[in-house]
Amino acid sequence: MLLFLVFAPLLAATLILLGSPARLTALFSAAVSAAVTFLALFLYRPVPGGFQFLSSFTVSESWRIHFSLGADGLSLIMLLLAALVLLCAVWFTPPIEKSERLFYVCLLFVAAGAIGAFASLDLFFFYAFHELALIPTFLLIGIWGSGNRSSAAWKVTIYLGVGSFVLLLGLILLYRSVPEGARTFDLRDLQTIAANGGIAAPAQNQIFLLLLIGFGVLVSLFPFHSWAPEAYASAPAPAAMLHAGVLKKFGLYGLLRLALPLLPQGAQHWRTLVIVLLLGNIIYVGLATIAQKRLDWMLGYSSVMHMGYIFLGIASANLIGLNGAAVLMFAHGISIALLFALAGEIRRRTRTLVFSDLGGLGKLMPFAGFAFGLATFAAIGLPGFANFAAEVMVFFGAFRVGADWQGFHLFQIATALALWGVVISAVYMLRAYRAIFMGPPNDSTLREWKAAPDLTLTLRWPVILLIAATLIVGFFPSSLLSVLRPTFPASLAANP
Amino acid sequence: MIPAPVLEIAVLVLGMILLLGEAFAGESDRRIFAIAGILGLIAVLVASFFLATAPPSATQGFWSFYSADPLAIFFKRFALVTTILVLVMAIDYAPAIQAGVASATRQAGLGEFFTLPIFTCAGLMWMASAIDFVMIFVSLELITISFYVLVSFTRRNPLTLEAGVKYLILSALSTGFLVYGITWIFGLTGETNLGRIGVSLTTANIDRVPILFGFGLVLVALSFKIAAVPFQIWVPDVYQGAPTPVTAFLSVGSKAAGFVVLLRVLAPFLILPEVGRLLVGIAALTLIYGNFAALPQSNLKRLLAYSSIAHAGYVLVGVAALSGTSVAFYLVAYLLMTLLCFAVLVAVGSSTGDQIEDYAGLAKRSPFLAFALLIGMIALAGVPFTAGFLGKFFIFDAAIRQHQTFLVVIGVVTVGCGFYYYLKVVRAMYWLEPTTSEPLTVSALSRLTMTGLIAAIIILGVYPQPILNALR
Amino acid sequence: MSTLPWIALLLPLVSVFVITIATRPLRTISALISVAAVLGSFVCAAIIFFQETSAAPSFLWIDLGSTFSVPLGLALDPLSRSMLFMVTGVGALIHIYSLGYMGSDEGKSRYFAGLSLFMFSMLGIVLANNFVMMFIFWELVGVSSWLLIGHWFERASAAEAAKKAFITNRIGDFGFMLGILMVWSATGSLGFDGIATNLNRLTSHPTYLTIAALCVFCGAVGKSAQFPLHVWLPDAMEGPTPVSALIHAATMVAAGVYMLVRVGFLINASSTALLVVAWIGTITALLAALMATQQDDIKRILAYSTLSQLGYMVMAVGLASGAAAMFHLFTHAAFKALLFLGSGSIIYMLHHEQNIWKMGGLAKRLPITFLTFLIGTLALIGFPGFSGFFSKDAILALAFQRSLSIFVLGALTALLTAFYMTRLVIVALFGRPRSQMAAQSGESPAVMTIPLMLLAIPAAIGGFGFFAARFLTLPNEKEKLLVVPIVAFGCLLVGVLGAVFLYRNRSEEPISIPLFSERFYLDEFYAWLIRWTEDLLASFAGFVDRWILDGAIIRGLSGGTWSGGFLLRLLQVGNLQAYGFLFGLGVVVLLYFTIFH
Amino acid sequence: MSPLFFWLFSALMLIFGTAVIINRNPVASALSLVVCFIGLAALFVSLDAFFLGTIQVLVYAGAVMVLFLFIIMLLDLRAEERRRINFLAFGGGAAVAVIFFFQLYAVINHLAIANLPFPTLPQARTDDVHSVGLLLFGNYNLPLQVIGILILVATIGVIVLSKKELR
Amino acid sequence: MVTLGDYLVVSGLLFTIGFAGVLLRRNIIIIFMSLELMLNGANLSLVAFSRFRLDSLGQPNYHGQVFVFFIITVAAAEVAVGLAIIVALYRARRTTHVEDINTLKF
Repeated sequence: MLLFLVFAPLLAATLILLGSPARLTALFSAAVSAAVTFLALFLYRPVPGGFQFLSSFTVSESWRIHFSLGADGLSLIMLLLAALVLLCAVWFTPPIEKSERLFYVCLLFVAAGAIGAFASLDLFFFYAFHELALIPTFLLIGIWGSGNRSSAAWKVTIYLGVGSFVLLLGLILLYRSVPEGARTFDLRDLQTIAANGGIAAPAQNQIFLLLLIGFGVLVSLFPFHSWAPEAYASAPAPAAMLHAGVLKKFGLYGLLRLALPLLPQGAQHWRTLVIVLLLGNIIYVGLATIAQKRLDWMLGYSSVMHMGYIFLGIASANLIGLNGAAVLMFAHGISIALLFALAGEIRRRTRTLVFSDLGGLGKLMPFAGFAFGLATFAAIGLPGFANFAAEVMVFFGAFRVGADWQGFHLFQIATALALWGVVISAVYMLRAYRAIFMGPPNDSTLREWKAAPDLTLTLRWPVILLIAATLIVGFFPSSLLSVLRPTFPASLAANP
Repeated sequence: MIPAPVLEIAVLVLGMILLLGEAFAGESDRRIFAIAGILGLIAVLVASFFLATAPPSATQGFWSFYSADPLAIFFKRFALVTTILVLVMAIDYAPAIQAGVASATRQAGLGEFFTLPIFTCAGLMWMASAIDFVMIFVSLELITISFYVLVSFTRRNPLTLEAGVKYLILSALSTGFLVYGITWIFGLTGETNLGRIGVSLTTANIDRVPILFGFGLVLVALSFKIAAVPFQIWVPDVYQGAPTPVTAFLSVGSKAAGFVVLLRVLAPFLILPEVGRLLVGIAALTLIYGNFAALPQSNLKRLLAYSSIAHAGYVLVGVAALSGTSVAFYLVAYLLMTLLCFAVLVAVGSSTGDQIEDYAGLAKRSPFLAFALLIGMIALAGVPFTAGFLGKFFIFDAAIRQHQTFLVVIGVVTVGCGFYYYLKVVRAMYWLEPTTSEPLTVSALSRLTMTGLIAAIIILGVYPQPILNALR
Repeated sequence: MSTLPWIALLLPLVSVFVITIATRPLRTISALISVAAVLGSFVCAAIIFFQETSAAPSFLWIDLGSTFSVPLGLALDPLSRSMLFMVTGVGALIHIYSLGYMGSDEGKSRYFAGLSLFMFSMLGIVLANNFVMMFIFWELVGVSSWLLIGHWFERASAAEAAKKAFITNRIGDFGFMLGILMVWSATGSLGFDGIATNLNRLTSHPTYLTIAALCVFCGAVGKSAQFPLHVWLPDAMEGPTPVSALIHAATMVAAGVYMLVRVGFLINASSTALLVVAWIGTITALLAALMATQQDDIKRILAYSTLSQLGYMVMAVGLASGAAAMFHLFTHAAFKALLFLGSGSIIYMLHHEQNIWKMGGLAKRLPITFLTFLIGTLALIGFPGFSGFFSKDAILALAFQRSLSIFVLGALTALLTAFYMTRLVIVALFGRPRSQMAAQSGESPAVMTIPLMLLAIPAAIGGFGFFAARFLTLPNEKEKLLVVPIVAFGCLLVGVLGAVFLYRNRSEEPISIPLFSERFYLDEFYAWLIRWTEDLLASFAGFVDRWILDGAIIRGLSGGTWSGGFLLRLLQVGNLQAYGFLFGLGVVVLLYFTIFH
Repeated sequence: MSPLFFWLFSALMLIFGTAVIINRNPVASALSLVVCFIGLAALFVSLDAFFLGTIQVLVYAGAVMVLFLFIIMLLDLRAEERRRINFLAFGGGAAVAVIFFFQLYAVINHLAIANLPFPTLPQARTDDVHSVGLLLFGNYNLPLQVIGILILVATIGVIVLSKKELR
Repeated sequence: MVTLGDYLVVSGLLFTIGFAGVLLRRNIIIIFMSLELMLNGANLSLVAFSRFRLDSLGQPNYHGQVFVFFIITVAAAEVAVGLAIIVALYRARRTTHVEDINTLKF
């Protein structure tokens, strides 16, 4: 089943290259993938005891690299996110003027990379699949991007390329840290080894730092974030949706999957650093977001900022925080994809995303305004949306770490500041909404936008799909939490 | 079961038959000789899988010069594959040869152009087996001299000649140092056989300084062959000026042979601590120079030259980390991806040019070629699911295992540079609009070859075990 | 166990979904659905209220086993039951009133969806039995208020006001959430009952307790528009008038007070917190009253009076009497809704004219509106016999017992209240019409006047014990102090007579106190503060990120690398002799490092 | 073995070697090279390497140098006209050469066996042509074959590179 | 008495002279001659080593001399090919001066 999921986009890409109708094929494969993901979710039994839907092929005996796929709750949720966003991204793709085939192929490759990474149980393929998306992203931004696409494409590619090599070093060190004979890239075996204390503490510190930097670059952890706003601002909407919504979660997924369970002491050791950096994301980047004067840049920055919350959940390393982080990954993926999709549609109609040039679009595009409003609410974490449930868990999880009567310690201060970040995000999101949809329309530009109709019915469906997803999770977070239950061991409950 | 030395003999016989045939062929299409050469080499390649086990190396006689250990066999096959692919390219390149060799008849020069690589191949194969400095010297010179000829082959083209002269002088200079270095090593140990040199280095109470002096000079010559800093200086000019298939041959065959010899020569000298340090330094400089200087390049062929220096740097990291497997795997990956790039270069360059801007919009003119070059470039850059990535993976692993933190850091930085300059080509092909819309045609053979190379790059990028097994 | 409370809660939500998904284009049907939903809720609330149902099933919203779980459960004590009844009742009336007031509005569906969403959220706050659930609805109330204030979003002022309201509330919520976290981490419980049980864990750490209580209070400061976060409420009058009536007068702003009463046990546990709360309430009451005296917009005057009355309620909470606060909350809900709807009726008939100086003589043209408005005014200024008198008296009596300074300020506020309300009535309703519209206006349609009349009843008699006690636990004053009502009545007389004296037959403002009319320049101060703190920091961060971190460091690194490459490339001069030299240099250096180093 | 013989021919060789690189006229350089090689051959003889001495004269001084002279004549190269000397390049090159020699000298100084006196050979010494020949065709058979191929390749190369152009 | 060191110094000088010629001269033919000087310097060292380091039987180490033979052969072949290239260069460019052949650079 996972094999199918991983290879469906690749197969579709190949078919498109061979000449089958691009959009149709892509849409069909995405829809089937989504259906299969739902099926997998349905078939998944949230019982303790590891991964399900296993399949494995040996690639290198001497290195013990296997192509093995498997999923537990966390991966299933990420797969669901990937499938949903892919479907919507493909659906949302406007008519492409140049090289339509290539566009869909790139899109499918990005998705395949994400899906593959989430479904892999072998660190080698876990890493490799993520990189599969690198070049398609480069092409997507470079060929079909807008604004300063050239600089954006270079920056994101080189930044992520270098970042992932740092990550690779971390993974190799991890591989090497295990005594000879037990060395493996298999996640499950490594977990067993780590559980038995097979990885020495100094090695853990080293590896965790490398993984943190490597994953951090991929997730745009402060101060390695400066690729993200520009890239997302320039990328075509479907690419931004997939990248910001799904692919970027890879780094966080990696931290949840690898760094914490395998290197608990390392995580403990670097805790303060992580907190400082994530506050950089929340406060510093949050403020920088306020200063943005264009929607695309603002969304790019906001997606960087929100990573801070997920990091906070991860850093808290207890059951509440981790569950929160996992749900927040899903929630943020959906909401940011929705925002980028709508921003892309607005750009297509108005040819600008500069706040001062926009205004009063709510009258012209009521549906877009409505949907954007919901996405805004989701992004700033209002109840009813998945983001809220997740953020609440993150805050509760983080606040509890090391709490005592003496006053506020590291995590309490961090939580308080992160809470302030919620205010910041309300400020910039509402300012943006106010500038774009509310207020009197700009007379001079209004005339040009007469030809700016609301979203067509076709385009409304993916929007509704995404909104429905975030609402359902927001109303019933248990739907995800029950799936997640076996992922985070109960032993974490004892964590401070 | 075939004894190993028969392989070289078969190659030589093939070369001579073709040479003779060429002399009597009159005005017929010379490309038939290339095809024949390719088929013959494929036969030898197949035969190389049915070798009899070689006797252990002797103290004197044939087996004191010639080794048929797995490393040797591996690089013999490597040489054969390289030559086959170069010949395929040469067929496509024939028009440029005809234009470059001014002569009485249309077909003149082609026959030699197709047969010389076969002799070079024999030299490469001998070199893979050479375990004695004398043998190393003669086979190295065989290769060098045939490259003198090949590099300057299209002598009507002044650039080619310029490249030929630069290669000639600098290569001869390096030969001088090689000889002098061997002299010193011989003088101190009284031996030219690497195994016995190793023995005398460990047992006898030997002056370290003169030995190191000799070794240093040998290293100069070998660095020259593998294009390691500071002896990389000839590479960009010669690569750019030489006929493209020759450049490909030079950058793969000659370099790989240099690495085999380096691995063999290093073995006895590694007990000297200075050697490891020296290698680390050279590797670091090579990485930095190759990758940094490639950044501003605008000529694709020259870019590949710098990239070839850069890759020599990665392989040297593997050498410095004493990991033969990773070196061999990297070289295989390097062979596949470099030859793929050169194959596209031959197909496009002959009609359009070598500047990167000439590749603008290649995706529109020929999606297949653009895709092939895309794969080549991302493989060179080290993107996963290509052999290039696994190569870097093994190299980095080896370096980490040996705690070569310094090299690893430089490696990561230079990988970033690599992304820039390789993707510059991708950018040209896919982003930019073509200057001409004239479609490009690719011959069926080239198309087949490129498809094969692409497949090999991807398959090895996922399933490296065949190569790893071959070196067991 | 009864599912009735759940039905009451969820009916408006259903209405929201139905309107959004299905009936958006059908405006009238949307409106009717919304009204039906709120009426349904009201019926349920009435049944619950009279049958005294006390339990409802609960669900786990977040379930992480024993570690952490957030239940969704309903608290059905007398407090919430009566609040439920009041909220649905007032809500229903205002829904009906809106049918008329918003009858021809383009965004009617959106409006009614917003109203329903508001009802849902408000009911949620009322019924919540734990902090997280309360916070959920707390936030939702903020959303619906944003929606409704910004209903006429093409108007820049409405858009700004909506944004301001939301963000100001968010600032309060920041404290609220922090308080919740602190309380939770101390008591390990989210439910109000659980916290009350484990309160002793908190009381042993007074500082922590005080901070936690004050953080929780922050939420109320935002929602109930207490000083210093009161600035959003007057601006919120940009919304349609029924909205002002419903949420910015009767219910939503009361949510803060309700919440404080709910967690009264927490605040009561810390005397410092109590003191702070009381003084914040007092300051708000006084400042708002002062500001109200100089406003010209009928709705703004009412808005400031709302602020002022909320100040009384908070003061009552700070004086440790939740009962008094609730009493005033109830009476205030009735008369303030009445006043707002009355003003809405005026505005509606004057084609959205809100300046009182452009009105005049309306008493004759809108008799029903006038009468009801008068009842509301009398209740508000605390005229003996009207509802406001009793509840305000209760609070003042408390203040008199506890703190004389608060009492004095409270009495002063009462005086001012009488003054500005009389001013409003005299200028707007009496005298001669001062504009065309005022002269030609007629009475509002029945759909609007009937709610007025219905609301007038509780506004008039709601304060009498026989009526109020049905709904509330009245504050039991130990000894009736005669001095308090006397002082209050004195203040009232001074205020009323002063206003009559000043404003009779005036056609323009006779006195001008810019400090009051410009609201103590607090908005300007906040704008200045924001510009010089947050905006400055933001621009700074934006600048650093764009030009230093990305521009200088990242681009500098890449540019430096590129230039390095460019320089290295220059070694390749093309001259064979130079190559020879470099080769030789290489040999020498290599030998140096091999042998001599 | 007389030291005089050694120093004489050493001086001859080095002086004419220097002349090779100093002479402005290529013909003069080539002729100096011939003399230099003859001096070298004499030094070979002084080391009892008669065979190599002979080869040196025959192959180098004979064949190779004739080839050089032939080409110089063919190309009609006269004495180089004076070009502006690039002092930087000159100084740099000279410095590198001098440094290299000092390094070499230091190594030789360091060499323990450098003071080895001239060993006398036993009376029953074999003829060096005999010994070298045996080794060459016996032990060194494989390299010899390779050299054969090398010469074949060189031959082909020279033909290819200098075939006359027809217009 | 002449020592091994003397021979080595002399041969080293010859090698260095050749090296200097390569570095300093700008006529390709003379550079090529200088390269021959270098090879011959190496040859002298080889022969000296082979003569001074007798083998166990007291014979000169003829292996060194065989190597010299190989070097001479290779050098001759190299000269032939090299001169052919130089001739071709001269035909194309009418120069044998290194400063005139610098089209390929950077």
